[in-house]
Amino acid sequence: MADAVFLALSVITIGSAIAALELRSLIYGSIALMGTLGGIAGFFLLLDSPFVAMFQIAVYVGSIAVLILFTVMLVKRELIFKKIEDKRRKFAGIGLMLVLMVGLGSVILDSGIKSITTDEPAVDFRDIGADFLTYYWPALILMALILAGSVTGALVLARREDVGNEQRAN
Amino acid sequence: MLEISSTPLVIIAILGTIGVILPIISIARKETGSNSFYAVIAFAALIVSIGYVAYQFVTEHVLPSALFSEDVLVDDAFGGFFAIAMLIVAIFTTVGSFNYMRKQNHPAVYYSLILLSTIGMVLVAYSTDLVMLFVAWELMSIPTYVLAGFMKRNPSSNEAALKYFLFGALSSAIIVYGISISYGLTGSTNIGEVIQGYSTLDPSFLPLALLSVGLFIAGFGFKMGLVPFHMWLPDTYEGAPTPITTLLAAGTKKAGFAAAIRIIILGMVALNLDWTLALGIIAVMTMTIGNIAAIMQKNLARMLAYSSIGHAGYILIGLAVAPFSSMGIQGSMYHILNHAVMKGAAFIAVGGIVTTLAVTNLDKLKGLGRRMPITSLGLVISLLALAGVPPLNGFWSKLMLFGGALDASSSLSWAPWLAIAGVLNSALSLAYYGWIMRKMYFEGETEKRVSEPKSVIAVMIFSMIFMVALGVYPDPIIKFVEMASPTIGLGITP
Amino acid sequence: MMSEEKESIETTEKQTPADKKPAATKEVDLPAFEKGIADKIVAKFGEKTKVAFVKPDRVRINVDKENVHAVAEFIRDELNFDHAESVSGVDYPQDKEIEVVYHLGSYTDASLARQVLVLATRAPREENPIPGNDGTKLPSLRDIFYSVEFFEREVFEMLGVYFNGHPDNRRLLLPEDWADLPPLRKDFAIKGR
Amino acid sequence: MGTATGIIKALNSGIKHIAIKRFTLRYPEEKLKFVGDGYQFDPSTGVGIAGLKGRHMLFHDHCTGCQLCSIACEGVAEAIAMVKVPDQQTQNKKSIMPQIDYGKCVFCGLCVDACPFYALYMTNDYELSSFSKEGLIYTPAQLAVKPYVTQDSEIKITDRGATHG
Amino acid sequence: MSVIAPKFKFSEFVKSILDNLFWFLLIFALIGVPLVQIILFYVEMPVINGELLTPFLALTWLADPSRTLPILKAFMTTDLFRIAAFPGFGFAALLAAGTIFVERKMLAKLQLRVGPFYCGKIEGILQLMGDGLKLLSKEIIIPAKADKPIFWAAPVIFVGAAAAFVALIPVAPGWVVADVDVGLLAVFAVIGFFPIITILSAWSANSKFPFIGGIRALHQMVSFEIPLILSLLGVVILTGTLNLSEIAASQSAFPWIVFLPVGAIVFFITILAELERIPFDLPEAESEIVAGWLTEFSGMMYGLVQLGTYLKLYAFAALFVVLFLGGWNGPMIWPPFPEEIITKGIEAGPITVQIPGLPLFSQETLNGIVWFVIKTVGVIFFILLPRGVFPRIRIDMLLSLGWYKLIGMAFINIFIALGLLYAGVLGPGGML
Amino acid sequence: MSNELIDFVLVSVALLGIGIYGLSVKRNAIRMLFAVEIIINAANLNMVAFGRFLPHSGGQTLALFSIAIAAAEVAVGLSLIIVAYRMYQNIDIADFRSLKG
Amino acid sequence: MFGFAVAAMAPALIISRMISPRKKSNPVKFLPMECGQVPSGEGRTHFMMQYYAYILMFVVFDVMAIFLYAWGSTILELPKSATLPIIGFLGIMFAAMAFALYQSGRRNIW
Amino acid sequence: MTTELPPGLALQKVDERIMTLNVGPQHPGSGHMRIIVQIDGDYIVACDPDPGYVHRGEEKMAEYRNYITNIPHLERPVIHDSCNILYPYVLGVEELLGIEVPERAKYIRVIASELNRCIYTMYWLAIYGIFLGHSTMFMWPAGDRELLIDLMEKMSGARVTHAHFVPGGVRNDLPPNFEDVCLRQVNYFEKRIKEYAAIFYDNPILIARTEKTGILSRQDAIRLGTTGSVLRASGVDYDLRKKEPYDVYDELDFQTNVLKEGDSYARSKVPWLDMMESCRIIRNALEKMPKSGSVRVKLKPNPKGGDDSVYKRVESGRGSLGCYIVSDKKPEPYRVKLSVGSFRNLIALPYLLKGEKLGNMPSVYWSLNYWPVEADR
Repeated sequence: MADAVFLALSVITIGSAIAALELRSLIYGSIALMGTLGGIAGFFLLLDSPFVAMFQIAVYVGSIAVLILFTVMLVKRELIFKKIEDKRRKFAGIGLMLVLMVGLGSVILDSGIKSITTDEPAVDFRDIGADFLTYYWPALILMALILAGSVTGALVLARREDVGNEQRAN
Repeated sequence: MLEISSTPLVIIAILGTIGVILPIISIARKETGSNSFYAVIAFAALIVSIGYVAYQFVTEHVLPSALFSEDVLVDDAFGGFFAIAMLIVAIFTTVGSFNYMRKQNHPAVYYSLILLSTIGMVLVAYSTDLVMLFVAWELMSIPTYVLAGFMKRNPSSNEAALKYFLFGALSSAIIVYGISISYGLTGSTNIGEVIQGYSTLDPSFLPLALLSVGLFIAGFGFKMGLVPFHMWLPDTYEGAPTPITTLLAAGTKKAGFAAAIRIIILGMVALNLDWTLALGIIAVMTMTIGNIAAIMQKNLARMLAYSSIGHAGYILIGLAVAPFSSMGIQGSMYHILNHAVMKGAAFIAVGGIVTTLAVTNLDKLKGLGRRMPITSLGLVISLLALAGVPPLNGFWSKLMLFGGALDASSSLSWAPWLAIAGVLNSALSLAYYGWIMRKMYFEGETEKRVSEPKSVIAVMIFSMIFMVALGVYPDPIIKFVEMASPTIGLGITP
Repeated sequence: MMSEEKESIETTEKQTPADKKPAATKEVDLPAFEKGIADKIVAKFGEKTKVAFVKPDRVRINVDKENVHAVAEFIRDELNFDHAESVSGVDYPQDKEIEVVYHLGSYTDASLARQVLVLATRAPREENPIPGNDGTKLPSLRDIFYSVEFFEREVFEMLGVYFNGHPDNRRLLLPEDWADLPPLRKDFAIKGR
Repeated sequence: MGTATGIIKALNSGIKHIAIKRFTLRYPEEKLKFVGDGYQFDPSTGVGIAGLKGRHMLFHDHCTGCQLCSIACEGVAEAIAMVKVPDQQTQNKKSIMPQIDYGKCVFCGLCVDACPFYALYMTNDYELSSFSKEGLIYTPAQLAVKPYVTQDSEIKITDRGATHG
Repeated sequence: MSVIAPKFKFSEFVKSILDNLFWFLLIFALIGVPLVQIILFYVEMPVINGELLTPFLALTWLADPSRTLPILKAFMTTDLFRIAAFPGFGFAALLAAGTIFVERKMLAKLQLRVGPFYCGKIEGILQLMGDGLKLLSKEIIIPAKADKPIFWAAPVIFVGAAAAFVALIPVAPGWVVADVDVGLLAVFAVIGFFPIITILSAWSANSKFPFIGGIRALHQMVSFEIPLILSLLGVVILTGTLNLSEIAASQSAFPWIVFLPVGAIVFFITILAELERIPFDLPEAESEIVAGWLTEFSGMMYGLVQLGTYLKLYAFAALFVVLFLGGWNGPMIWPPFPEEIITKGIEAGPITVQIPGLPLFSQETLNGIVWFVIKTVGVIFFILLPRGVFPRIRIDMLLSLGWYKLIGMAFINIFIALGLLYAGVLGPGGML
Repeated sequence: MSNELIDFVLVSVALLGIGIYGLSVKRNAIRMLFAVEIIINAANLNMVAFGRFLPHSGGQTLALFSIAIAAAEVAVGLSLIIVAYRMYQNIDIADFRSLKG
Repeated sequence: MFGFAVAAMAPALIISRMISPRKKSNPVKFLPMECGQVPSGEGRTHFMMQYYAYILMFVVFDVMAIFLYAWGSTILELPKSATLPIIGFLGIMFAAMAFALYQSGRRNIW
Repeated sequence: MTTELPPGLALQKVDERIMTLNVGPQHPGSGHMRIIVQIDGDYIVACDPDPGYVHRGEEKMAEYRNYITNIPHLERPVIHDSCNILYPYVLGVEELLGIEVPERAKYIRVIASELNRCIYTMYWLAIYGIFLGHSTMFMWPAGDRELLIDLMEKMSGARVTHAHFVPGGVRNDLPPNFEDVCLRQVNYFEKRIKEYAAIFYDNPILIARTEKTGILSRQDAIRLGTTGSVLRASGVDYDLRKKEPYDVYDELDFQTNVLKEGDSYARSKVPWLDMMESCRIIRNALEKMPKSGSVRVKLKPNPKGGDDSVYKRVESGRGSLGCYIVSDKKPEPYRVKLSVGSFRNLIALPYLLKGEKLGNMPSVYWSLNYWPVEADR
């Protein structure tokens, strides 16, 4: 059975995931998202993968969340608070979620992974580096291309072309 | 072990280098350079790449199809086939953009992103590892998010990009989830080992395996435009810049099929009973809804988008019957190639119309046949080909698809219905294609001819030759398809 | 110097049209260079200007408000005075006039480095001033001497002289909600004095 | 000059100054020495005598109650008021003498200049603060007291800087 | 009636002191003692002399002072001690407080001033305590429209994040709070939190100047994180580990600054920027934006932010020491002591003098700590020095510096390290 | 390992469900991005959990790739959102009406 | 450590709150700092610095930098040929960085 | 008042991106004034200086006091430079009353004026240092300034508001031994300010920060009527001590410092160079000064001016300082107008700040040698 740390982490993670979507203020939503990401990092630590956990915190919390937070702050204040949304749609969404969760959960609980544990030592993080550079090296190159493409594209998108004519009314 | 001269690596080298260097060149030219300069470079790079692929085919350096390797990439005929299709689409896009991007900012980045996306599309077809496939998939997707929103002044472009981005991100997230489950079940990300893993799967894990298949179908389905996952597609195709729509409709969509064939059809062939029916139902739904919705459209781009959804349905027929009929998957691949050319040509034609006349509404296309004769001719031929009118190439691929469906009827009792649905839908599609032709040629008063963009004309002529010639003499391409298509034996059952 | 000064005093109160021209009568004793400056203006504008005094390094010209713009333009273009050192307003309640004095200097012309040309003009004075909306108006010299901008704003708020053509006639020093008389008028009394 | 040398020069200058002598005056313990006893004025020559313009000192035996100091102060600070004093001097029949409000005084010394009888001087006492406004008003009797101020500190300039000592 | 404080009455003063004393005793008796018991109960006390140290035994030192030493020794091996006192919070806070004092005095010397002088009689040594008490007793003002939860939480979390950073620093062999296998990455992860806290607290104050300051802080920290990360890669390449203790231990022969001076310079500059110290204190540039993101903080909130800042300063300086200056490595300061001196102390006639610390730590550890502290203080001095020498630079200059020059230099450093490795100078089988 | 694989997978499934819910209900672009991030994280968690229990390094590798790709994706997506905000002064997808559908 | 610090420092705030004076008398005291003026406009506005590009770049290059650590920490155990992919990786990233720095260096477009 | 706003100065229409910042009056970087700054991100799009927070109506007050009692309050606007701000007034009154000043008094005035200029400039420099975030540059000038303040205290008896100049000379003669002390302290002072070079004026960070910011071209400097160090930093060689020498400046040996660049750095460097020149002037004046003699002409108790107006100007620490006195045969002046350098330089602020970065605001603002209290009067 799960231990206390695990339970606490899962409560934090799932709770803040719900909060990220449901809190009225987008800023608090972003903070809650950080909670989720941090919780996932905690799971990674539980799973003996500190490299991924630290990568998760450094990249996800340290940069992606910052970017999200900053972008949220760029948005006008009244828009940070969302409009009241369609009730029916919300219930439909909750229904979909429940169906999905229950369905998937039962599928998983039904399957053979129910009682898998392991006593083998965890993978050393150096193996990951070795993986990167030997087996996955084309993927690493592609990764660089992705990063290059995304930074190029994002900068070209986010810059202003013509300051005078930029604010275009709807 | 991957050789350094294997096709995917060479394509990465050529296109990647050019794609990365193009923005640098634009810095060196202080961003004042004209569009054509970068277009020519990109075009040359694409031609060189397609030449290299063809050279590899000719010199028979290519491995037989669907041979899985120990590496993340394999230089096989299946990948080569898709590489040729994707590169043709990319060439179409580049040439079509030549005119479209004339007045726009940042042409260098535009072409660079097209090249990067092309690498991604090609590599999706070549990859034999789930991680590699995922990375290539993202390399294909992320530049297209930017490209779809490249017209920053245009609200619809931005909206299209935003919707496309959100659903694209969702699709990739779902794919990662699927990959994670299949990785968990089989203990490896290499597709070859995944196949082995699945064939020796403990029955208690079967539900999870099905879950992963479902997630893969959903994830790829978002890109392919299958019906429950198609809601972003018309908006994006309408709003995005037309050359990019070409890339999306003819390129990334086909990459989705490539990935689906790699992973679902081949990788999870052991589970075929479970997904064939699902694919069949999705196929019928997709083609029906796509074609019916296409009839109701007033906008040419949007209509073609729905028609593209319909065609995804046709292609899916082949995938659905693939385990039971080798003709099915051949038909799919044949249709993929044909559809890439046909749809590419159609969208490039639309792009030409948009840039010269600034209309996309069907009602305003009256008399187009006299105003832009070559473009309209190309459009008409591609529409006819799309509808599957006999002397054109679309006919043969559809014939193969439906034939494959009938062929599989011995194993699958419901397979003939797929063929019937396909034929009915083709007839239905002929209706709205015909309506466009009527608008173009038989309505409206005579108007002066406007000068058509040369790049569009080039694409039109090439594609017309392609469609007509291969329609009249389809033998070589069928041989090529047969060589490239993976053989999945009828005998393989769980 | 002192005797000269006494005689050349031309108080502004006495300046009626019929008055004599003291600078002209004593021209023998006057410094020549400064006299030349005054003469140039008189030669150009004649009766429209009155040379109030000519002292070492200081020449004073009195102009009425219709001509001040033209005279100032002439001073800038022909006499090479390029900036205003100071603009001061002086209230003369008994004349029902407010005098605005421009002290003009030159940076560019080395021969004029010592000189200060005093250009004075007068605006009618209202008993109950509504700054900006009454008759106390003068043409602004901001388009000629850019440096008068803040000085004219100050004169406007301190004496209520509105400068036509000044682009920014706002308060400068006084608080935004100042509702009393312009404080440098003689009828604005300090409490207890 | 290159950037690096400039930075090194600046750092070097900073470190060097850690050891330099500082001339902070530790005020309540040390007080700066000033010239003379205070500012005085010699009406016969019309010239003052240099000195610190601190608190005033009133010589009762010189004061005639002429109010010139008060008049001089009128336009400046209005700190001087003429008050009745009990003891009558021969030359001061009205028995009025200046009383100075140091809450208002600006220490300009014009009152000293105005006094034609050597009655009002300024001293070098500048520590006048008080907890109440009333404590700042110095009556003639208080003004007559000569302050005792110890001021011994002077600026000394040596090779290693300037110090107070 | 006193002149200094006219309203002061001695009786009331005594009464208030007695009141406070009473309440303190009551609260301590009701809450404090059980709390101590609970803490002692949860802290896993090790076995001494064959018997398990129970909370009861732990409290016997109150009755028998001779038991103090073994209990202290036992307590020192617990996690709580590590976190709260020695390599952790207490040690760092002490050094941070010392840093504040040294900064004030040193800056005063540099600027030809005197600095803190009166408080504590000896050169104002108690000034810091006075300031702390002052901050503690000041009113906390929260702006009207502030986002209160974030605004309250930000200083505390700031200190917490700084403390988490401190936790990763190895002080002496084996003396580290959190010995993470990927310690360097953990450092980067912790550093990543500071911009978030900054921007959130700035945003929550609902005021313009903090907002601008927060955005500046965000840009600054974010821009200098990449050169920071890259400048340390050289060390990692040469040592092949991410564990800070191992990195420190690897420098027993020579510190890495000998081979990677470029990286050390880059890292030092990024330290200055991450700490928001002059010349990079743009987020608090008072002549432009009042006090930047600290504008609305008052009282103890400001005090906590200051504490966090100086904890961070200590942590960065210690990181520099660990990575480039050899950590605790250094020659023995004094010759090894005979065993009996360590255990029993020096017998000087009738009196036995215990050498403080010696019975608790081994001599190597003490030596390491001393070297570590000396090096850290040296680095702190060089971190403090620019404040007196340089003016503040501008945000665009700062960003250009970070993105153009420092990243370039960091890559040069990486290539130097690679060159050293592949040329066979360093690394396994290398010449050194 | 004191924890079982199933626990992690269940948490991951719960996060997947929350993400799907968020995507289907929310119409604010940034919130939809949150939902996508949550799904990606769920997948990563799955991946690392499977990788731990196999044990195999591929799971962690894929998680690293996926995090990195998410970073690239977010950069692009937020740029798009900023462009949209500049154009519409709004980030609510439901309010974007330039395309019918 | 984090938890301990929070637990140790939160009481400081609470004590401070307890012993410090609290007077609500003057509402001006609680206004945000606006240099003595009554605040005008919002404190949190749509405020975009010209340096937004750097944050975008950070998100991407941070990933790059930490990816390098996966290589750097294993370089001693890998053959020398394993450095080649990293050189390709770095080459591509340098090109991207050149473009990004050029774009972000042009302040007038942000 | 009026709604019509000027093209150059008007605050732009506030759109989404633009934030309005009140810099001042309670701001570490404003002095006693308010600068309304509109920023677009990091760039200033418009700036509106709003002085007047310390307006005391000195000119109005001067109309109610006689020529002598005007002295203590007219020096209040710039208490650090109180001799210089009294100088034109005293010169003007002397011309009105027709007084010839003794030679020794003229030298004492020049010495006091130069000492005051240095005191003011050191104070200005200290604040310039702290505006740039250079705290050492705040402390050093603030400390070294004490040397000169002590000298002024010895000379006049007060540390800042000396009230030392009166029509007809100075209040009192120099104290004994003043020359030696003055020479010694001025020499040390000069040595000290030369040490500022390493840490401040040659500091590469400072140069990078202030060079090429807020450039005021020569034409603009003339057109805007700037004065003093601002003018001289823009390449106009105009120093009233040379151009229109008053008292004994024409007998002294000194030069004016002119820099061509017109940026903040040049504007901050000119006063520093001027201080060295001041030291030279003081030494020179101490040499040439008559060793004894009268220092003050005895005046009638309540002198009345003629029916005249005079305009006198001197070079103060902030540039040309003009005093326009209208007299109408009464003991009180009819009108006193101070035309001060700060006020004249303020006009350049909106021009210099437009398009600058926010970080340059303090340096450009303070490099204008602007003293808010003087501008407000």
